[in-house]
Amino acid sequence: APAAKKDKTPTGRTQLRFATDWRAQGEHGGFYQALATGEYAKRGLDVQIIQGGPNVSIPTLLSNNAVEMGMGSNDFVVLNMALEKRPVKTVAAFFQKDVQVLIAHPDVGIKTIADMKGHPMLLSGESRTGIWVWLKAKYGFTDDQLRPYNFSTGPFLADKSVVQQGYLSSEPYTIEKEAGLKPAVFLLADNGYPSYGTMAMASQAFIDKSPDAVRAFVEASAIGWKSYLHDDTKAADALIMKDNPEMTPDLLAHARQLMRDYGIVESGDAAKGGVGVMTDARWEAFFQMASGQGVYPKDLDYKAAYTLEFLPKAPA
Amino acid sequence: MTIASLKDVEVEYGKRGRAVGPFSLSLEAGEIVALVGPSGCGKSTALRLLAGLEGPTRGTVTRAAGRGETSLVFQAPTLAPWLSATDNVALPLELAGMASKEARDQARAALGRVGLAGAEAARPAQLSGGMAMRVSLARALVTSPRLLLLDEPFAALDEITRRTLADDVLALWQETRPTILFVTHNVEEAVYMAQRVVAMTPGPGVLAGERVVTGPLPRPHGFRTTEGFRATAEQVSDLLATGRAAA
Amino acid sequence: MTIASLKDVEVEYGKRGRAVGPFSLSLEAGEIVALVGPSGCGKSTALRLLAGLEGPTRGTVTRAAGRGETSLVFQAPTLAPWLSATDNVALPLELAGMASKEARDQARAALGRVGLAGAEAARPAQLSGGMAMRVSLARALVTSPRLLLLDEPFAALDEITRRTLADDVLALWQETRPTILFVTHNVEEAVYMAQRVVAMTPGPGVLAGERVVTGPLPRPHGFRTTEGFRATAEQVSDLLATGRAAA
Amino acid sequence: MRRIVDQVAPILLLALLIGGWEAACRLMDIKPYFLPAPSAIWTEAIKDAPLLALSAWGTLSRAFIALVVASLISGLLALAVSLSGILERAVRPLVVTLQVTPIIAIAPIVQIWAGVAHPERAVISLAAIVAFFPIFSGALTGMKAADPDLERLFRLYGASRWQTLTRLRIPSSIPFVLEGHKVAAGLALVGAVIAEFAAAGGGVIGLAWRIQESLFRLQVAKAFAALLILGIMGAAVYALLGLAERRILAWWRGR
Amino acid sequence: MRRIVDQVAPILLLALLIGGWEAACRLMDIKPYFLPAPSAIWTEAIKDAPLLALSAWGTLSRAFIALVVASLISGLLALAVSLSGILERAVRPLVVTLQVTPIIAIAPIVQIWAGVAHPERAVISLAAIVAFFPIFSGALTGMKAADPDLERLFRLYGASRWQTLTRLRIPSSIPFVLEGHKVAAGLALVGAVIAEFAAAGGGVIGLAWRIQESLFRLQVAKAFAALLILGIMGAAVYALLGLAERRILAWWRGR
Ligand SMILES: Nc1ncnc2c1ncn2[C@@H]1O[C@H](COP(=O)(O)OP(=O)(O)OP(=O)(O)O)[C@@H](O)[C@H]1O
Ligand SMILES: Nc1ncnc2c1ncn2[C@@H]1O[C@H](COP(=O)(O)OP(=O)(O)OP(=O)(O)O)[C@@H](O)[C@H]1O
Ligand SMILES: [Mg+2]
Ligand SMILES: [Mg+2]
Repeated sequence: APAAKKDKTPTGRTQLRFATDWRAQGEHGGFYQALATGEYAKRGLDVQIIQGGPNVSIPTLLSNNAVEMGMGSNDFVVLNMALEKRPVKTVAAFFQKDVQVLIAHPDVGIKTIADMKGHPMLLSGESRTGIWVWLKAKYGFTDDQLRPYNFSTGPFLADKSVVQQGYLSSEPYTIEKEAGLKPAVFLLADNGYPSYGTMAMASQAFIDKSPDAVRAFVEASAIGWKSYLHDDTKAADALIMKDNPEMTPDLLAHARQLMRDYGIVESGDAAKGGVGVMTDARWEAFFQMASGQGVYPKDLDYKAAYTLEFLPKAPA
Repeated sequence: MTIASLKDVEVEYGKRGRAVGPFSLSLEAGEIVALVGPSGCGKSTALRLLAGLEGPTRGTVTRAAGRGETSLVFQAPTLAPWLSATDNVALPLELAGMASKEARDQARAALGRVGLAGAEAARPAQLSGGMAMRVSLARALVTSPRLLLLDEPFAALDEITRRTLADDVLALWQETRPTILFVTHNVEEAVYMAQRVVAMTPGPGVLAGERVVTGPLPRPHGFRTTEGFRATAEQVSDLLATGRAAA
Repeated sequence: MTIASLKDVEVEYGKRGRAVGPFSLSLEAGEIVALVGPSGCGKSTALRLLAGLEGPTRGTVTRAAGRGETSLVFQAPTLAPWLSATDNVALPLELAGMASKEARDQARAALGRVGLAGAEAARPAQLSGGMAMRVSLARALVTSPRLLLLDEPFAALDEITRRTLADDVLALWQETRPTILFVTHNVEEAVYMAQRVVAMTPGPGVLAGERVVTGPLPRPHGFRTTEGFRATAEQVSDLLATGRAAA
Repeated sequence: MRRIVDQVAPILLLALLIGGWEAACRLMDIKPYFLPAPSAIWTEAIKDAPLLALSAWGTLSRAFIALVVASLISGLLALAVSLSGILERAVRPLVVTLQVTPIIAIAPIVQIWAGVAHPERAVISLAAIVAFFPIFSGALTGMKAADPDLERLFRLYGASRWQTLTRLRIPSSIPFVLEGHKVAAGLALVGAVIAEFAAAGGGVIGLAWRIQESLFRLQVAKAFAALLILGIMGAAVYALLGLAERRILAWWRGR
Repeated sequence: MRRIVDQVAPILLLALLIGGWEAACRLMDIKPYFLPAPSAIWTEAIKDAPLLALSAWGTLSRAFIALVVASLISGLLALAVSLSGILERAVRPLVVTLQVTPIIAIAPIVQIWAGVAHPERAVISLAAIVAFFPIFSGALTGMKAADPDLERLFRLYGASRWQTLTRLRIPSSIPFVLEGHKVAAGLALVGAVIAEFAAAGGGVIGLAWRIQESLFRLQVAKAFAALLILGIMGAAVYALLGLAERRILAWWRGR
């Protein structure tokens, strides 16, 4: 495996490849902001953001040392690695709320997630091993509702009874813009879904070799996130649009607005512990829910999946 | 009435230069003409031109026999490997719209006439060279064509089979009076079967000359030993020899 | 010394029953044998057995000529369509390890000998039937084989070319004394070229008889008109006729 | 004796290969998530056997239907097209376009057409699209590979277009059509799996879900076990088709 | 005159088809996100032309490299394999397994082997895997399609295995190998796109991204514009290969 053979780049900084879980978008804004404002460079890091996609497996990249750090989309991803004893640890959680939503047609009488029972539900493969577990546990949904989701909302629009998964800033916006339909949107996190979103994970090899770099990355990213939500984002947005030409300022502004409105980054423990914070209590809550559903054995050492040691000091 | 004719035709194949001609040949209704000439002079090409399978580079080709009225025996058997001997022979009949059962009956009869009773079910790959050629001949004869073009039909056959088939073709001619042009390397065969023997020169073949064969058709017993037969054969051989010498 | 022999061989092809035999034939070193018989009697099959291309259903085949010492002319030309005439003829030489340039020079010479100077660059598809057969013959002769098996090599050729090539083969024999077995339908050719003529019966062919041809080899001028020649040819024709009658 | 060697040797070779793989995994301490060892894959395959068998059967049966559909449609289209040069020139680019269309891209649309309630229909349609082209192209190439002299004979005998087609071109195309099917069978199988990835929800039981779920759960050996089953099915289908090809060609050549 | 009709008629037919599609979309008021009208697709294609051209070029060049790689490797493997019946029986099931392996499933692993910094390598490898099989199978079938009498002659002349291979089997296989390439070219193209879907993430500029991103944003017309480009490239490549095939076969047959 072509692991980082030379960990110093020509600039003398530590090379750090960070793999995201999707094409560059507003939800990656904090990292791009840190890059654009030089927060990483300032701390001796030469960060390269590698865009992901629907079939890019960050755990695989990380556990084979193909990248130093990567993004974890939700707690399932993290605990799956613990289950398989992958040498990877989660070091920070930048989204206190996962941005997964469920979307329904506005006029079919779905007022709460519970009303979706019996409706065909478009879920991606990954979600079927993720949020579906929680949905079944909490709402008693059944597998015969499952339909495949290919990241296209066409099938949803074709059939009014269908509900589907989505990403807070993406699908609802797309549906409204292209089909002129304002769908009913339900943020799972606001209905008790206990997972974090957009975490930073690091391979054990990298942690062992450059713990300071990990700490520096977490710190710089936290600053980047705060800044992306509140300061001027032109430079970061430019980087995003360079990486992903399909992105528009419009879309980015929309995502930023939503992240602020829903308190994705700064709500909950973050108010006290700062951006990026994780707590043992929150991890335990998620583990109890998932293992209660039989996804994980009760005796899984889930604490091996994360570490709190790189978290930034709580703001005074 | 002229059934088919070549007038000053020349054939060129790409950069290999002229292969045949200028050559003229006219076939009158109901006559039997033999075409002889050295290997590579253009006999097969002339046949293909008359059948309309190819066009000449220069010159004109006319043909009065319509589609489905011409039969051809290629120099190689050219059978469909996936069809039995019977089905190969029945093919032209079925193409002309005859019911399969009747066509196959007629095909079997035709195979019997060329001495292949017993090999009806065999595939081309299971036949000897001479047998395949006879299947090809049976296929050409079975449709009772108006114009019959035969390219060395008996070359792969032994003398006895050869003579039997020659008499067979003459008998068939007696019945339906088709126009027959056949290529042969056997001068005696040419003289025995044809009313007229046309000889070509080597190289890009042109007319070396022609001889009319006198005598009744079909040939009476012992025709091959008559003085006239010997003399004509001699003359044709001379035509070929002088044509070759001139080239 | 026996170069190759068939002893009581029989060949059966699947459910079509016995095709050949029981048949025996033995070729002594340096002799020229002609094989004649009606179409479909098994001449080509006998040749294939002797060449070791097929095995007999029953009986034994022996061969003293090793790999690369036997040459064969199939009844059909069997040329590689993607090679020019020269390359087709040079092929056995190159397979035996000769340098390409020399092989092609020899091939061109061999083509000249069979009257194909000028057609060296032509592909098989551009050759007439007789020309293709002559390329095949040149390919068989070019390696100076110990055992030469020829299946109707001259059938597609006109009389003059035929005689020239027959004399050519005899001249070659004079030089290197290969053992030659050739199939022909031309009784006079058989008697002219061979020291011994073997005749087969029709159907599943068995031996109809054989005749030794007396007289010097290569044949003196005018041999075809001698009394001995005529008599032997007559005898062979009779063998064929009685063989046929008996079947 | 010779025969036994011929039968055993390939198996030995395969065993050697697998042994080497296993040894490499153990000696070089290759992490199972980089490349799982054959023994680990085998263990998973045995453990999951009933479920894998069920999934494999689902995929195989859909692939089979897709192959039949592709074979029929491409055969008929090739026929229609070869009756008219104009039609051929119009249809060929469309068919190529279909071949180069990634089924992942059109899965959502096919899903809509097939109806969200019938994912297996969508899977079969998509797999048939993948398997379509080799048969079509083979049939077209084969129909043009007829002996030109036989073709001339047909013209001479006044055969109609239809007669030339059914009695000359179709029989002539058989070797190429068979080759097309050998390629298409594998494509139908892998197409069915990709289509399952793309268009089949939990409602359709197939290998794709086994693979995908294992990959999401980071159980690489389990995913490889499913791939192994897929490979075995593919090899078996190919071997069967190869056998059929030999038989049919022997009949076709008449020996 | 005849020629002009032959040239124009297919275009007319295509135009008719497209016209029908357009009419259907307008008259039946089909929503653009179910099936966009040709005019809408065209508009998008024009609007995005520079970006599309860039993406198309990326995909095409990778597909081309993949085809070349697949052609070389499958050719060499077919050669090696045809020298030994034992090797053939051992390798064939492996190759079929490779053919039926969905590249989506092995994309993560190939990605690591190729190195994340080189997504285009992963894409090319995966596309080559997809394009591999038809050429390999065609070469193998073709090498067995040699004239049996020529084969006997080679044996008679004492030709070695290697000589029989290079001077008889390879030339004999040409028609089948060409057919294999015609199928493989399309597969390389669609394989490149699927590989981009699967392995490229955002780092590689290609049509997959255009398609996926557009579908995700429900801009179906935009996605179809990309598919249109893909189809045009596929048809062009196929036409070119068809031309090459005719030329090469004419040379091969010697007329
Ligand atoms: N397709 C072709 N391309 C190039 N040259 C050709 C082609 N077909 C025939 N020729 C040439 O045309 C000439 C005449 O060929 P043709 O087959 O008519 O001879 P032929 O008189 O029938 O000879 P044979 O008695 O040997 O059959 C030959 O020199 C041959 O090389
Ligand atoms: N592959 C085969 N399958 C079945 N029968 C065959 C096969 N090959 C030859 N035969 C049969 O064997 C017999 C002898 O064939 P062979 O080719 O040896 O005849 P031949 O004497 O050379 O005839 P010709 O003079 O016509 O070439 C024929 O009856 C033929 O039908
Ligand atoms: Mg000829
Ligand atoms: Mg024979």
